[in-house]
Amino acid sequence: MVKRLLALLLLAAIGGIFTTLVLGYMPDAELNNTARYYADHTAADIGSANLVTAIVITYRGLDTLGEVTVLFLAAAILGLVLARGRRQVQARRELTPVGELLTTGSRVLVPLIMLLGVYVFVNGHLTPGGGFQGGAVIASGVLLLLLTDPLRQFAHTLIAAVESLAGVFYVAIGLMGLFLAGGFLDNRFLPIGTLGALFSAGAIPIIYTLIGLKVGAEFSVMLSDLSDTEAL
Amino acid sequence: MQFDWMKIPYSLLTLFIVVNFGMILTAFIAKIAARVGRRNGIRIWQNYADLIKSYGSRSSITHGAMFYLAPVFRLTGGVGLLLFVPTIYGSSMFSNLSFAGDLILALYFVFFGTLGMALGAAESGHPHAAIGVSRGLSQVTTSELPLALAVYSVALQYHTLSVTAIVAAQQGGFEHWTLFTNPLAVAAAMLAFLGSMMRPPFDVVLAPQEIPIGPPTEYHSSYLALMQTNRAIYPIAKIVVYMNLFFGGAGNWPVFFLKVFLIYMVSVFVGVVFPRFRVEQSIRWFLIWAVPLGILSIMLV
Amino acid sequence: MKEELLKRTVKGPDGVEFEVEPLRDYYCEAAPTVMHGAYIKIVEDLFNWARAESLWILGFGTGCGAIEMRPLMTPRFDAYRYGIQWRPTPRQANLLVISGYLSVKTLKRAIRAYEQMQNPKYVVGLGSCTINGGMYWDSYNTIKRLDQYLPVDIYIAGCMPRPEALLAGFEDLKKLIRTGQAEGANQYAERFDWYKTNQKQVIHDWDMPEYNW
Amino acid sequence: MPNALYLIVAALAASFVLGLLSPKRCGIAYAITLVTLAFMAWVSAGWLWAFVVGGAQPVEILTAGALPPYAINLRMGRAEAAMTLLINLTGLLSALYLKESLFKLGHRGMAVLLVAIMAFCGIVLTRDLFNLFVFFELAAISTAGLILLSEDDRALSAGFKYLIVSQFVSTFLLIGILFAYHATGTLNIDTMATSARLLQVGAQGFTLAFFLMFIALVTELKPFPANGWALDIYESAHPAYSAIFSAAAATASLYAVDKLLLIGGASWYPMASGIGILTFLAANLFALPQSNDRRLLGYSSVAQIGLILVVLGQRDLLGESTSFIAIGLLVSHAVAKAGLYWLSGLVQKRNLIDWAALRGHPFLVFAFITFVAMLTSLPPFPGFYAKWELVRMLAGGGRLALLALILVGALIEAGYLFRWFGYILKREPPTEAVSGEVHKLVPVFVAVLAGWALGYLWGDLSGTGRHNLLLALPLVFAVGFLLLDWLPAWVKNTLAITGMVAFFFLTYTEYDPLRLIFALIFLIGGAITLLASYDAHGRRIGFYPAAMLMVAGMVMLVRAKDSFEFFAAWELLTIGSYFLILRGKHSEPHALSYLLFSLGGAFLILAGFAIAAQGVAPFPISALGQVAPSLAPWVFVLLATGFMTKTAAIGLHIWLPGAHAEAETDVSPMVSGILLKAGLFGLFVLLMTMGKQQLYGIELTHVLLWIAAFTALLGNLMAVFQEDAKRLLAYSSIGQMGYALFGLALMNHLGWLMALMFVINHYIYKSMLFLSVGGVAKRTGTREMYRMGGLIRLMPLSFIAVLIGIIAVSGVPPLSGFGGRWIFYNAILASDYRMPMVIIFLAGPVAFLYLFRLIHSIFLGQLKDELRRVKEAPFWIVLPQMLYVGLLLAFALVPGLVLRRVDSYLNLFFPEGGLHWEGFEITSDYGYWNPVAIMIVVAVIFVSLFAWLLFVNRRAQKVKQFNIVFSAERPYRPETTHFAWNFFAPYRKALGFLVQPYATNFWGTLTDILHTAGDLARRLYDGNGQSYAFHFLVFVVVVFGMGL
Amino acid sequence: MMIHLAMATGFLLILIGFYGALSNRNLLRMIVAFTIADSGVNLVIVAIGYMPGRTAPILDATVKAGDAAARVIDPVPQALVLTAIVIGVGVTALMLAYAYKLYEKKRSLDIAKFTELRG
Repeated sequence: MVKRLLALLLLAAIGGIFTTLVLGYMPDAELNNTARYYADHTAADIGSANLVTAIVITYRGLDTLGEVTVLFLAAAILGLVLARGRRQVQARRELTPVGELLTTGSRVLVPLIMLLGVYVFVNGHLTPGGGFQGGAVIASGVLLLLLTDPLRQFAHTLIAAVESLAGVFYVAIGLMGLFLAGGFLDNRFLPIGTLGALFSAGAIPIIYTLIGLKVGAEFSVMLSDLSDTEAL
Repeated sequence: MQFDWMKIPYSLLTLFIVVNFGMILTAFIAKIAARVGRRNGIRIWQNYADLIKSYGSRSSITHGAMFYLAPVFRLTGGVGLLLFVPTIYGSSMFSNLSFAGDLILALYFVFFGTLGMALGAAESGHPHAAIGVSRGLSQVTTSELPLALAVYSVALQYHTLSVTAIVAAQQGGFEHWTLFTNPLAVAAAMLAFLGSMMRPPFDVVLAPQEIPIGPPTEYHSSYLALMQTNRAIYPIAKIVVYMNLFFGGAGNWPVFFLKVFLIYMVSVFVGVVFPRFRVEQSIRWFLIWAVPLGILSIMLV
Repeated sequence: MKEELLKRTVKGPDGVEFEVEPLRDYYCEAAPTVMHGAYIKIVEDLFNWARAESLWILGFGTGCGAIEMRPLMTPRFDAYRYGIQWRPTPRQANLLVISGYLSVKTLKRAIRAYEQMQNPKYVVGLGSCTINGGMYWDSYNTIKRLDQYLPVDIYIAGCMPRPEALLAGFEDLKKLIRTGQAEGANQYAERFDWYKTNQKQVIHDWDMPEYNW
Repeated sequence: MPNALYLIVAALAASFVLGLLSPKRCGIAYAITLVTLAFMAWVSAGWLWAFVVGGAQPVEILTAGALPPYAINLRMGRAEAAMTLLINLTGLLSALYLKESLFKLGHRGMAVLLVAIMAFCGIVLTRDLFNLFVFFELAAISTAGLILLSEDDRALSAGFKYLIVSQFVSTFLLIGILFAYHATGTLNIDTMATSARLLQVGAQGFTLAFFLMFIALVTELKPFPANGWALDIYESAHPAYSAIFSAAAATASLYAVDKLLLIGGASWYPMASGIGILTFLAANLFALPQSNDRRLLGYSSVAQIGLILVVLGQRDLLGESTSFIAIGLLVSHAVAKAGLYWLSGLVQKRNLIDWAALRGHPFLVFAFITFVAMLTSLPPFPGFYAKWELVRMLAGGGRLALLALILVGALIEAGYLFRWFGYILKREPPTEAVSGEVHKLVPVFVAVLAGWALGYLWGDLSGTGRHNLLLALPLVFAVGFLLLDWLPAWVKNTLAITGMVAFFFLTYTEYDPLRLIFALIFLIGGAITLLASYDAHGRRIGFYPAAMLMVAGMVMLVRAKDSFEFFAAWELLTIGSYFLILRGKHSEPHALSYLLFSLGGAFLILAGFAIAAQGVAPFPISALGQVAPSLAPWVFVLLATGFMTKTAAIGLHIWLPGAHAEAETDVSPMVSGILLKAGLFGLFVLLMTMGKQQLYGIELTHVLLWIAAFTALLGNLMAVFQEDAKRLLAYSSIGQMGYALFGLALMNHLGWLMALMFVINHYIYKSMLFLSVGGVAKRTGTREMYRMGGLIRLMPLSFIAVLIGIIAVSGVPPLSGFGGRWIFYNAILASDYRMPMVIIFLAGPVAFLYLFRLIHSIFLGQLKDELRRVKEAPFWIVLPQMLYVGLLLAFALVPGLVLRRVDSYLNLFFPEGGLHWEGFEITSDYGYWNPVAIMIVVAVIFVSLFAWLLFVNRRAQKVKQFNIVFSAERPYRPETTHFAWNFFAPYRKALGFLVQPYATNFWGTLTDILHTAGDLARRLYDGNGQSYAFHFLVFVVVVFGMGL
Repeated sequence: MMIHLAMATGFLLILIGFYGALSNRNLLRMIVAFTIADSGVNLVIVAIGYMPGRTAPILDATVKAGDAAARVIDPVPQALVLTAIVIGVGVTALMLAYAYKLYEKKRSLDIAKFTELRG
């Protein structure tokens, strides 16, 4: 009880800080310096219609690389931990069937979801969305499969290979930016093309594709690893 | 530096006079003490007989080198103390070997004999000797303190450490004696004097039956003879220092004899009146009664 | 033999073991020798005079006669005026007064005290008991004739002798000393074996070296 | 130069490639990991080389082909290069160390490790706030991952607690970053820093945003109290991971905070300093009662980082020097802590005491002490230069409270670290041996090398006003013995003696008479004492480096021109002597208290010099005389107290008896006869330059007089009641130092001369006495005097040495002690003060008591059964004693040989009241003294009387020990006949109340209080992850409240 | 006003999440609480970038490259929130892994049970 009271008290204080922040907040009327630069120069420099994508992949590409690495790490650690902890349960538990609806639905939906995922990351530089979103969509397909059969085994090696290769290529592309264009992760060693076209914005579509694959693979691995704990 | 070789016979003369004076004086004092007890006491020449007897002892034993040397140390201490201080003021004949050092030398040379004696006694392996030394050393730490303070006070008063210069400053009438110019220092010093004379109430060091006479319990024969000689010289030598510092020194031998006798009598008076102190009692006594006097004298000088 | 005088094996700090034999290691084994006086007679005469005039008695009361010794220090008798005084340690005393009967047990102590005194030294037997056992002539526990055990220079008869008698005895002893006849210490050394045999006949628990230096 | 981006790219690429590998290809994966880390280290090293040697300018690394405020950029500068090198090397070596563990984890584990190292590099390199956040998260996740993969099950809960806190942290960080972005319109750190300056003062939003960022990043530094999680990690993770967290992660986080402070500006410095100092103190306090090694190291890490945060917070004052100091402290911490964690992996059990297993491995012990010395900022390591600079500037800027707190914390830290070192050398080694795989030893070896190399580097970098200690010849000589330690002892001994004598003859023309005397004692005196060391057999590992370190320190002390040299020398001699003292069989607690008192004293000296210098560097020693009057008395108090800890003034003396008594036979004379003089030298220098000072109207030299008098009295009194011979001598040293101090404090010509006389005399006789007593103790196997007795016949030479020694100590003519007393009396007559003399007069005769006891109980009296076959002390121990006897007699006869020159030199300071030297006669204003005459007179009397006694007593019968009169009985056993135990019982009855162990109790209570406080307060960390979250929130709220 | 509301909601979510994390001893509940807080953070981030009356930062027929600066909202928070979300997912996954391991070892999900390291 004392603990909760103390928690409330502390959070009230923190809340005070937050309140000050909220009350002191005034939305900008004009884009600030950085944002204006992006608004003004993206189209010409990067060739990406989606400003956010330009920022994510190029201007702040290093962040994104880190982000991917975070997922990579999470997947790797999860894999390690759960693999190490996984029992070699031969005698599978019989689970209650998940039901007709889910099984059939997933058969229909999974290919569509996968396709949607691919669409999302391929068009990342044009429309809202991108590699992460696409990857997540793909992983949701995997999730659906897992829901249908929690004990389903995926081709771990394949997924891992996809994931790692995507990562290696990502880094390689970044380096190509360094060698062939203005700097690490500079997308312009490939032609920028015309704004709004599918094959435009230099290497951004490629990068987003790689990210999509990678994120999809990583999420899938994580989900499948976590689902293995079911055997516990 | 040119050494005056005549110093040697003159010093030996001083020594001779003092030894005999000491022999007779101690016997005389013993007689006085005996008279207090309504006895006749020893004969005035008794000390000579005792001394000759000790030298005439045919056999002796030794416990080792330090045991053997201790009486030598002891007597060297006494003779040295006597000779490092001018005996008769204004007499180059009896200024002895005082060119070697000043008052400080005399004060520290006191310990020469004490230390040697303590070592010899200890080598005898007799526990009583060690107990006696333990008591003696314990007592001397505080009994010497008032003297040190008094000497410091006197040296401050006369701005010198030279005994001759201190005596010189006291010439011209008894009112110039330190006794009157710095009575506190003298009082402190005389209390220390009581402590150093091995008489009651400060003679627990010797405690004749409890630890049969303490340190010299194993000494006999010619060792004892040397120590007896010292017993004649040493108190006189010590009194000479006191006399020079506090009582105007002595310009000639009769005055010397008189002053030494009188100073000696102080300890006798006290000794026959008071019973014995334990060691820790005497330590406290000196700290409580004698030391403050010394401190006062330093502050007031 | 007392346990502490038995041979024992001890281990040194370096771990080496060795034997300690107390009577050999802790006590001098030499026998007493006859000590001659000064070569020049006049010197020896002077010494004898001084010895006579400086009698230092070991303060050791062995029997009931000791009670007669005390008055000698008082103003009434005042032995000091004869050059007599008491010393607490045998090293410095030259006169051992056996004051009255001497039990066997005390004899051992008396022997030790006597032997620790330095040559020349004198023994005075005080009271009849030291001469023939006195009233204890048939006691199992006292010695009868002191001179069988220690070289006695002079006996003072009586049971007990009064202080005046003691003073007279000391005066006689002085005469002996002055004439050079009081050589008890040398006598003891000369007839050392005889004395020891006598002593050991009565002292059965002999637990000291032959001669106590 | 390779692009610094490769640091990130290589790691990422490698980790992705690792993902491709089949789990069975562990060998290849491991090779890739090592190569990648090596490559990264090479890149950083290359940059560092370019900056330091090539003088290159910092480089901006752009990404995405756009310019900084718009795209993320990285920067590689000198600091970045150094830090990434540190991180990468730690990573590389840890990876090497982790071989088995990584093989077990497989390729993915290695990838996690690579990413962690990469993230730390990224944190250092990036100049973009949000990118910083990303790298932080990467670091957090990989760290948590590594912990998760540790073998210790307890690590799991620790990792989870970490994640809980990092969730809170990242929330605050993100919100802070976003609001800061909103306020400034940029995410670039440098741009934000500029625009933050332009914001109006009342920009509440930005301040709050900054606060959130600040608190979040500071939490990464494990501030008190929001650091419970970190300690759990340190305790439970694999030591190699802990090494990474402690060295690499901390480095990165610190740099991040530094960057953040760039944005926040000076107004945030006090807060950083406050958090830092609180953490430093609290962590050190909590470390005190620890018994688990890794947790203790964890606390120590936290503390060190706190200290560096303080340094960052003092940037406004430190300015340019900030990086020199901060990086100096940082590399010391990182190298040492990594090294210690690696070492902890070699030790099988976790209690501090179990580290005694290291004892059989000299190199590991050396490594340990190297690391500890680095942590405690001892010379010649970088931390030392940094500490010096920090203190100098803090004092110069008047930030004294902070300075005091830092020093207190540092002292506590030294306390527990060196206590640990004592355990290693002195405790019973556990049965489990140290694991000795090469791949685990290599990192430790590299860390040691790096430590020393950094020491050299920092010395080199330290610029004007400071000096590279590793270039000082004496120190090089001492360190050289480390390399020669495989030689047999006698060869090293010869080398050492030759070196010392040679150095003296090479340099003796450079000293003024006063310094010459000290140099003589330190070098030639040391060489004579070292003769006794020929007695040692075997190789005596560790003895010579320590001894020579001490000698080097003392020599450098005498030769020091400015305060830096002086202080460095002071610390060197302190450490050297500490090692020497620690060698004694039972000296562990005493060596520790010695070190603590010495370091405490050293800190006072450091503070004193720093306050005196007021920022000026170099500060010549002689300039102490020109310190502003308002400061001078304080400087005086600090320095004097510092020096008095070395001379063991009363109250500060409790270390000395144990330290000197428990030391080895030939070490005691060195630390007593020689080392104590260093303190006196300091006092000489102090009084020579500063003279009399008044504080609140109190004459400080007068205070010194009182202290000195009581030291002399109580030192002597305590010596009286000792049963242990060496302790007795040790207490006697306290008393003697009291005398010397007294002479100095008299502030007149003769007083100083007397002090010098004591310096010389005390060196000679105390060395001699310690050697004799040591020799006796060696032969008899005990130091308890009452268990000895009657050894005069068996050890006559030792007896003679002691006899001469005690005559000299007691001041009885005709030996040299008397000269000291004579000058003393003349000096006090010339002094204005009178009261303290009373005490010192009392002290004089008390010396007789213990001296007599010493010689009686050992050599005289009754010989014991088991000692009947004892032999004279070994030749090499006796030889120096006999030399000392000769020296003592020579000095007694002709003191003028030495003193005359000093006497005239002292005229510079006190033109009045010198001595006059005519032939052999010495006169003062008050009295006169002729040593030769005294000697002749005494000798003639003595010899004549002796001849006479020989004549009359020629027939004396030699008797044995039981031939004593025993009231007509006989002694029973020698043990019951030897009167020695509690020898001065009546004296104890009378004055024993004066020597109740008040000081010991005081310091004991103080340490107890510290311990108890630490023990109670650390219960704060109750192990519950939620509590840690509470701590964090409380921390946030409190800091916020303070900030308001 | 809307922005403030959104932002306040975000902060409220954070506080709720925090409270949940502080008051629930079950690991899984704590993890859920943290995801709530994460959502709150993301909401706050997005709110910060919002500007009333503007459109999404995507160039198309309506928003020409030339007048984009006047028409679109700040794209930066949008980019950042993406990263934040992904990182949140990573951390959540890791925490789950921890929870799993802890449960495996201790057969308990009570945070108060894992206090063997302390002091």
